[in-house]
Amino acid sequence: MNEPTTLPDKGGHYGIFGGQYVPEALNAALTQLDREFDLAMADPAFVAELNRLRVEYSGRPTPITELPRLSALAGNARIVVKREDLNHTGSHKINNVLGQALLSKRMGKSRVIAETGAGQHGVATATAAALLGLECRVYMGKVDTDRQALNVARMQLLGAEVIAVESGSATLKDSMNEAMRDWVASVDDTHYLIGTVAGPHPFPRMVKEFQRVISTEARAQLLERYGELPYAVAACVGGGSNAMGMFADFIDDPEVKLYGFEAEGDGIPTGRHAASITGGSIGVLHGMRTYVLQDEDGQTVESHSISAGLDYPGVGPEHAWLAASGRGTYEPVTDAEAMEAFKLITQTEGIMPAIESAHGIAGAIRLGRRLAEEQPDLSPLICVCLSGRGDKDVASALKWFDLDGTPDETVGGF
Amino acid sequence: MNEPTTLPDKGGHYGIFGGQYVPEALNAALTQLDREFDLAMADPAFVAELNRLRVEYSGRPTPITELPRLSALAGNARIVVKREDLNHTGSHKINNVLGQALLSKRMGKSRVIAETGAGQHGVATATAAALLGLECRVYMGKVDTDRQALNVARMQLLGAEVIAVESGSATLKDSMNEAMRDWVASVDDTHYLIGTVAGPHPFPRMVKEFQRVISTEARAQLLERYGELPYAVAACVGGGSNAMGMFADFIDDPEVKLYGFEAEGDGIPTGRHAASITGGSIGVLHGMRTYVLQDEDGQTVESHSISAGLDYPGVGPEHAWLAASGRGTYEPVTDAEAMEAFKLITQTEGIMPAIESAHGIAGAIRLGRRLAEEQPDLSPLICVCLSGRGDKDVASALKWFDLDGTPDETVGGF
Amino acid sequence: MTDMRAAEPVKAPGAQLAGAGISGRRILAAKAEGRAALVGYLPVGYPDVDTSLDAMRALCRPGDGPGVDMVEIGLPYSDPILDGPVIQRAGTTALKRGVRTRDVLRAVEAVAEAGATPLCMTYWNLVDRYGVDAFARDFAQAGGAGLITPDLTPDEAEEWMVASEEHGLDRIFLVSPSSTEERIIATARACRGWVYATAVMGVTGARQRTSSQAPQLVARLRELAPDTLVGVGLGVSNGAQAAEVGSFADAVIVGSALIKPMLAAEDAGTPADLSGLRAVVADLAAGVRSA
Amino acid sequence: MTDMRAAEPVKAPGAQLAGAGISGRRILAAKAEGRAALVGYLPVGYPDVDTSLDAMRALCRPGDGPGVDMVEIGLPYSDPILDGPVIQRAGTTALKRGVRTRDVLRAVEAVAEAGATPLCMTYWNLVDRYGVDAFARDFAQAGGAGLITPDLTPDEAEEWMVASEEHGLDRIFLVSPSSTEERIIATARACRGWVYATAVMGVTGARQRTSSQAPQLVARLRELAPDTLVGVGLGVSNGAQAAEVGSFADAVIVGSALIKPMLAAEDAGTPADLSGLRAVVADLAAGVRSA
Ligand SMILES: Cc1ncc(COP(=O)(O)O)c(C=O)c1O
Ligand SMILES: Cc1ncc(COP(=O)(O)O)c(C=O)c1O
Repeated sequence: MNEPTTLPDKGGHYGIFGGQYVPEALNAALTQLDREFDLAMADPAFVAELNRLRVEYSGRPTPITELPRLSALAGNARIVVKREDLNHTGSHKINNVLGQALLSKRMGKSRVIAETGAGQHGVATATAAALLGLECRVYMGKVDTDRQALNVARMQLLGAEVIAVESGSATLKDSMNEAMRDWVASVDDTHYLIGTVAGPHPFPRMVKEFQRVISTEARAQLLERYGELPYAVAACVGGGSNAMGMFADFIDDPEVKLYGFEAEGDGIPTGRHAASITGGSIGVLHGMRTYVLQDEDGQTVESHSISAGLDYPGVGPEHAWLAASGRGTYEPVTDAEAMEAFKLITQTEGIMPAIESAHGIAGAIRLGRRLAEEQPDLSPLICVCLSGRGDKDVASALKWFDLDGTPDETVGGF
Repeated sequence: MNEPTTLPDKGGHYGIFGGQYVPEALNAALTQLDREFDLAMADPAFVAELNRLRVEYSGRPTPITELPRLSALAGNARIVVKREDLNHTGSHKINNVLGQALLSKRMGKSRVIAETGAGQHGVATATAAALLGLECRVYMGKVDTDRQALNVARMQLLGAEVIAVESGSATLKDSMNEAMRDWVASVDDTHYLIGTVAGPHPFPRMVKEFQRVISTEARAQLLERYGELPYAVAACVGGGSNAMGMFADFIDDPEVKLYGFEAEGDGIPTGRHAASITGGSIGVLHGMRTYVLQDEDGQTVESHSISAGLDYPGVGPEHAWLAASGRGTYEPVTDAEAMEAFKLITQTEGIMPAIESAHGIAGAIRLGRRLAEEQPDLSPLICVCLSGRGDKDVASALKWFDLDGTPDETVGGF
Repeated sequence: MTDMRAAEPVKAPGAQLAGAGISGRRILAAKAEGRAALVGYLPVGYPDVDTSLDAMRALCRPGDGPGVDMVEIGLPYSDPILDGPVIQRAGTTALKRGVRTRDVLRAVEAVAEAGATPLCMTYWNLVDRYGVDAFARDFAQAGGAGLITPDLTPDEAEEWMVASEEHGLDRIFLVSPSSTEERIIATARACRGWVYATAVMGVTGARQRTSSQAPQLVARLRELAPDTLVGVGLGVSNGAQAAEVGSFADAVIVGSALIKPMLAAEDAGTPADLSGLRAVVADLAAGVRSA
Repeated sequence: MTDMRAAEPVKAPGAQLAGAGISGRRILAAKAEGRAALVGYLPVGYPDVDTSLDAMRALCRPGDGPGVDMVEIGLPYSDPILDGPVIQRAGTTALKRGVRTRDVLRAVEAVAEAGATPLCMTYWNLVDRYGVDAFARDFAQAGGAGLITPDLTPDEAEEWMVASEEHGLDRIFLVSPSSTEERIIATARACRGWVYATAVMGVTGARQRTSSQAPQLVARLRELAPDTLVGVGLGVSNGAQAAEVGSFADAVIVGSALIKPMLAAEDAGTPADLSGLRAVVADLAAGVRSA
C-alpha cells in the first residue's frame, strides 16, 4: 500500500484516480479555490470562525450513541453510531457547506450554486447562504423537483432560487452538469459548492477536509468511552463525503478497517443499482477519474437506489483509490437490506435514519453477523456514521412498508 | 410576589392554580408518580442515566446561537436562541419524554400512552418507547391524523400504535381526554406520558423539572459567552413546557424578565385563537385549574392556531400563576406575525423554526423594537427558546406563503 | 383544599360529614324494603331538553311498575374524561343541540315531581364556572339532593364542602379499586349521602359482565367505613346484573344501558320514542327487587 | 499527467508540439485565400446516423458555393457539461436513437470524402472508454485529423499526447478568457493544429452578439504564443458575426447555429430536410469571405 497521507498529489490524483477533467474555463477558479482553501485552513481566524459555526450554529460536536438493542441483532458486534443526524439541517452535509460558504465569502464571491438530488445538499447550501448573506441558486433534476416538491419549497423559503434541470435523465448527475454550465459562465462572482467528495480537484480533497471533523470527533470519543480504537468504521457511500469524513482520521490507523456501503438498488445483477465501485468501471465523470456506471461506449448509465442521496453513478476518487488499493472494503447493500435496517434501528433504538444512512447500518449488521461466524471470539466495536435523519424519507418508507398513515384504530366515533 | 421556588405545594397548587381534578381512579397512579419522581430525582443512578441519554442520545447540551442578521431587524436587541431544535427528534419534547419513559421503567410500567396534536410529542414518545423497549400507544385527534398522516406513519414506523380520536372536536384536547380514559382503565401497567407542563399534579411540576435543563444550560452558556444574565428570556407557550424549561432557572433572577408568547391565531377579537392566558378565563380542564378557553357555561371552546403545537385551549398552571402574579409577561402573537418571523429567521439566519417557535421569535422581535423606542439606550440581550425545527411545518408554510414547490425556472428542456 | 394524605380527614367547617343526607335517606328507604336502591343516569338535553325531561320521568315511572329511586342527571360537558362512548355520544349531541347548564334545574324539578330523588353528576368546571355557591343555591332551590363529582375528589373540594353545607346538598364522591385505605376512609367521611364505588378500573359503559372488583371494593368500604352507604356503578346493563350488584351494594347505578335504547330510537328516526328506555328500566327495577 | 503549473510546458515524448498539423495546414490554406477558415460542428447521429452524415456533407458543400473547411464531428455524450441547450438536444436525441462511438468513423470518412478536414469534438470519457490508443488509431485510419477535447486539458493529457503523436493526430485544446498567461503559453504549446479560444465564459449556444472578450483573448494568444493558429468558437450565429470573428481569428467555429435549422426541420416533421442548414452554411461561408 502506498502512503495514504501523501495523497492527493498537487494535481488532485489519488493514484490513477481523481484529477481535473474540466473545461479550461474553470481552471482559474479551481486553481484559486485550491490555493484559497489552503490559505484559509492555515489562517487561524478562518479556522476559528468555521469552528465557531460548527459549535454554535450546527451543534457540534455530535455525540456517539451505542445501540445495544440493535447490536443484539448483529452477532457479537457493539454498534456505535456517530450522530451526524443531529446536525443543523439534519445531516453531515452542513459540515462541508459551512466550510465552502465561508470560503466563498473569503474569496469575495457573493453567489453560490449547488447541485442537489433529493434536496439535502441544496437545503444545506441554501441554509449557509442565508446565514452568510450569499445569493444562492440550486440545480435539481426535474424528476427530483417533481418528487421532492417540499424540498424545493424549503430551499425557496430559505431564499434560494431553485432551477429544475430537464436535460439528460433529469436527475442528480444532470443537475451537476447544469451547475457546471452555470459555473463556466459565472465563475467570476460565483462559487460552485459541490456537495460531496467528487468532482474535479480540489473538491474531493477540500470536502474531505471539511468532513474530517466527523472522524476527528469520533476517534476521540471512542477512545474516551471505550479506551480502544474501533474494529471498523463504516458508512454509506454515495459521492462518499460522509464516508470520507468518517474514514479520514482512521486511514492512518492500519488496525481500523474501513467499510463503505454502496447502494445496490434492486441488486447488481439487475443493472438497477448505484454501486459504482462494486458494479462500475473506471472512467471519467464530472471532472474526475473514478469508478463510474457506464455502458460499453462510456455513456453514463442511470443509477438506481431507493435512497436519493446515494443515487449517483460515480464516486469520489479517493474512495476509488481506497478500494483499488485494498485499504478500504466496499460492499453493496440492496434497497431491501437497507429498508430492513431502517426498520430495525427505528424500532429498537428510536432513531429513524436517513435511508442513505440505513445502508451503513445494514452493512454493519451484516458485518457483525459475518464476524460472529468467522471469528466468534471477537466482539468487534463498529462505529457507523449515521449521516442523516430520516424525516425526509418518511414518505419513501411508508411506500416501502405499505403504510398509508391510517391510524391503527379509531375511538370515540358515534 | 410570593416566593416562587416554594411552589407548587404538595397538592400541586400554584396559588389558586394547578391541583388534581381527576377521577379518584387515577389518584393512586398520580400519588405513585409524585413519589417515584422525587425518589428518582434523588437517585444518582437515575439522574446519571437520564443525563447519559440526554448527552449520548439526544445530543445535549444544545448550543445557543446569536442571530446578528435577525437582530438587526429587532431594534437594539441582541437575539440569541437556545437550540432545542437540534435535539434528537427535533424539539424540546424529547427532554420530557426521556425523563418520563425512564421513570415508567423504574415504576415497572411496561406501557406508555400519550396524547399528541400534530404529532411531535407522539413521535418523541414513540421514540423513547422504542429506545427503552416499552409498548406505546398514541392518541391523536381524527382531524389531526387526517392532516398529519406522515406523522401517524412515523409513529407506526417507530413501533407505536396510533389511535384516532373522533370524539369532541377530534383534536388535541380530545386526544388528552381519550388518553385519560385509557389510563383510568390501564393504570396498573401503564404510564400516561403527558407532553407538557399541564394536566393534574404532579405533571406540571415533573415536566418542568425534565425541561429545566433548557435554562440550566442556557444560563451557564449566556454567562460564559456574554458575562451577563439576559435582559429577558422568551418562549412560545402552548401547554407551556418549553417556556417553563426556559424560565425555570431564571425565575429566581428577578432582573431577568420572563416572556411567554401565546398563539393569537386570527386575533383575539375574532375568537379564533389559542391564547388561554390573554384571552381565556380561569377554569378547570384536564385535571388542573388554569386559564382556559371556555364559553359562558364552562364548556371548552375550540382553540385556533396555525401552529398545531400551540393549538390548545389551556395552559400549564404555573404559567397561569406567573401571569397572575406578574412575574411573567404573556403576550399573544398572531398567525401572521409568527409566519413573518418564520420567514425572517429562515432567510436571515438559515434556521427554519417550528411554527410554534416562530411565535417566540416574533415576540422577541416585537419586544426588541418596542424597547428600542421606550429605552433607546438599552441593547437588551434576549434569549429565545427555539423549541423545535420547522421541517414538520414546511407544508403549512408553503400554504401560507402561497408556494407550491414549483421550481423558479426550468433549464435543459427541449 | 382538603388534605387527603392523612388518614384522618380534615373536618369541613361545621359539617357532619358522614351523614346520610337526602339521598342516603332514600337508600335507607329502599333498604327498608329489603332491596338496593336503583339509580339511573340520563344526560339532560338528549335528544333535546324537553324529551330528556320526559325520559327522566319515564325513568321514575316506566309504566305500571316501579322505576328508579334516584336520577343522576348528567350535565353534558365538552371534555368528559370518565365517560364511555355511549354517554359521550348523548352528551356531545346534547351540547350541539344547545343544552345549557341551567337546564339541569328544569330536570331537577321534573325528577322531583316524578317522585325520585334528583342528583346531578357533573364535571367540575361547569359548577366552577357557574359559581360553586350559586350553583349549590340554585340547585338546592330547584329541589336537587346533591352532586356526584367524577373529577372532583375531596382534595380539591374545599369550596364545595362549604357550599354543600350551606345549601344542604349531598356530596357523592367516588372511590375506586385503586384507592388506598386512607383515601377510602377520608372519602367516605367527606361524602354526604353515599359513596360512589366505581366497580371497574375504566370509564362508563355497559359491560357483558359486572366486575369482580366491585364486591371487593364494597367489602373494603364496609370494613373501613362501616356506616357508609355504597352505590356501585360503571358497567351494569340489565336486571340480572342489577340483582347481582344489589346483593352486595346499597344502590345500583345504571347509565349507558339506559341511554342505548334512546340512541337506538334516534337512529331509528323516532327520538321521542321512550319505549326501549321504559323496558330497560322495568327490567332493572325488577332486578333490584328479585334478590 | 502534464504539469501545467510551470510556465514552461513539459515536452511530450518525441513530439513537435507547436506544429500546425493537418488541421493547421487547412487553416493556413484559407489564410492564403485571405480569409479565416470556417469550422462547422455537427453531432454524429442526429437526427439519425445516416442523415447526420448527409448533413455533414451538406456542411462541406451546401450548394454551388463553398462550405466549411473543417467539420467538428460531435460525439454525443450523456453528460456534456460544456454544451448549451441546442447541442444538448441534438446529442441527447442521437443517443436515444442509438448512436455509438464507432459511428464517428463513418462520419470522418464522409467528411473526408466531401473534401473537408474531419475533426472530432468529444468529451474524454468516450475516448477513455474506447481506449485512447485504439481510438486514435481507428480515428486516424478513417482519415480523421485530430480531436477537440472540451474537458481534457493538457494537465490530464499524458496518454493522449502519446497516442496523438503515435498516430499523427492534431490536439486542439481550449483556452478561455480566464486562462492565465502561463496556461495560454503551455496550452498553445501542447496543441497541434490550432488553439480553440472559447470566446465567452459560458457554454455553447448561438448568441445575439459575439463576445467582446474574443478579440482580447485572441490578442493575448498572439502575444503569448505568436505562431499559433487560433479558432474562435462559442456564440457565432450568422455570416456577419462570422465575418467579424474572421477579422481577427484564424478560424471561425460555428455549432448551435447549424443545428438549429436541423431541429426546426425535425419539429416540422421533415428531419431529412437540410435546406435550412445549407442556407446557414452558405451565409457563414460568405461571411468569412466578406471581410
Ligand atoms: C443523509 C445522507 N447521507 C449520505 C448521503 C450521500 O452522500 P455522501 O456519500 O457524499 O455522504 C447523502 C446525500 O444526500 C445524505 O443526505
Ligand atoms: C416545537 C414545539 N414548540 C412548542 C410546542 C408547544 O408545547 P409547549 O408549550 O409545551 O412547549 C410544541 C408542541 O408540540 C412543539 O412541537
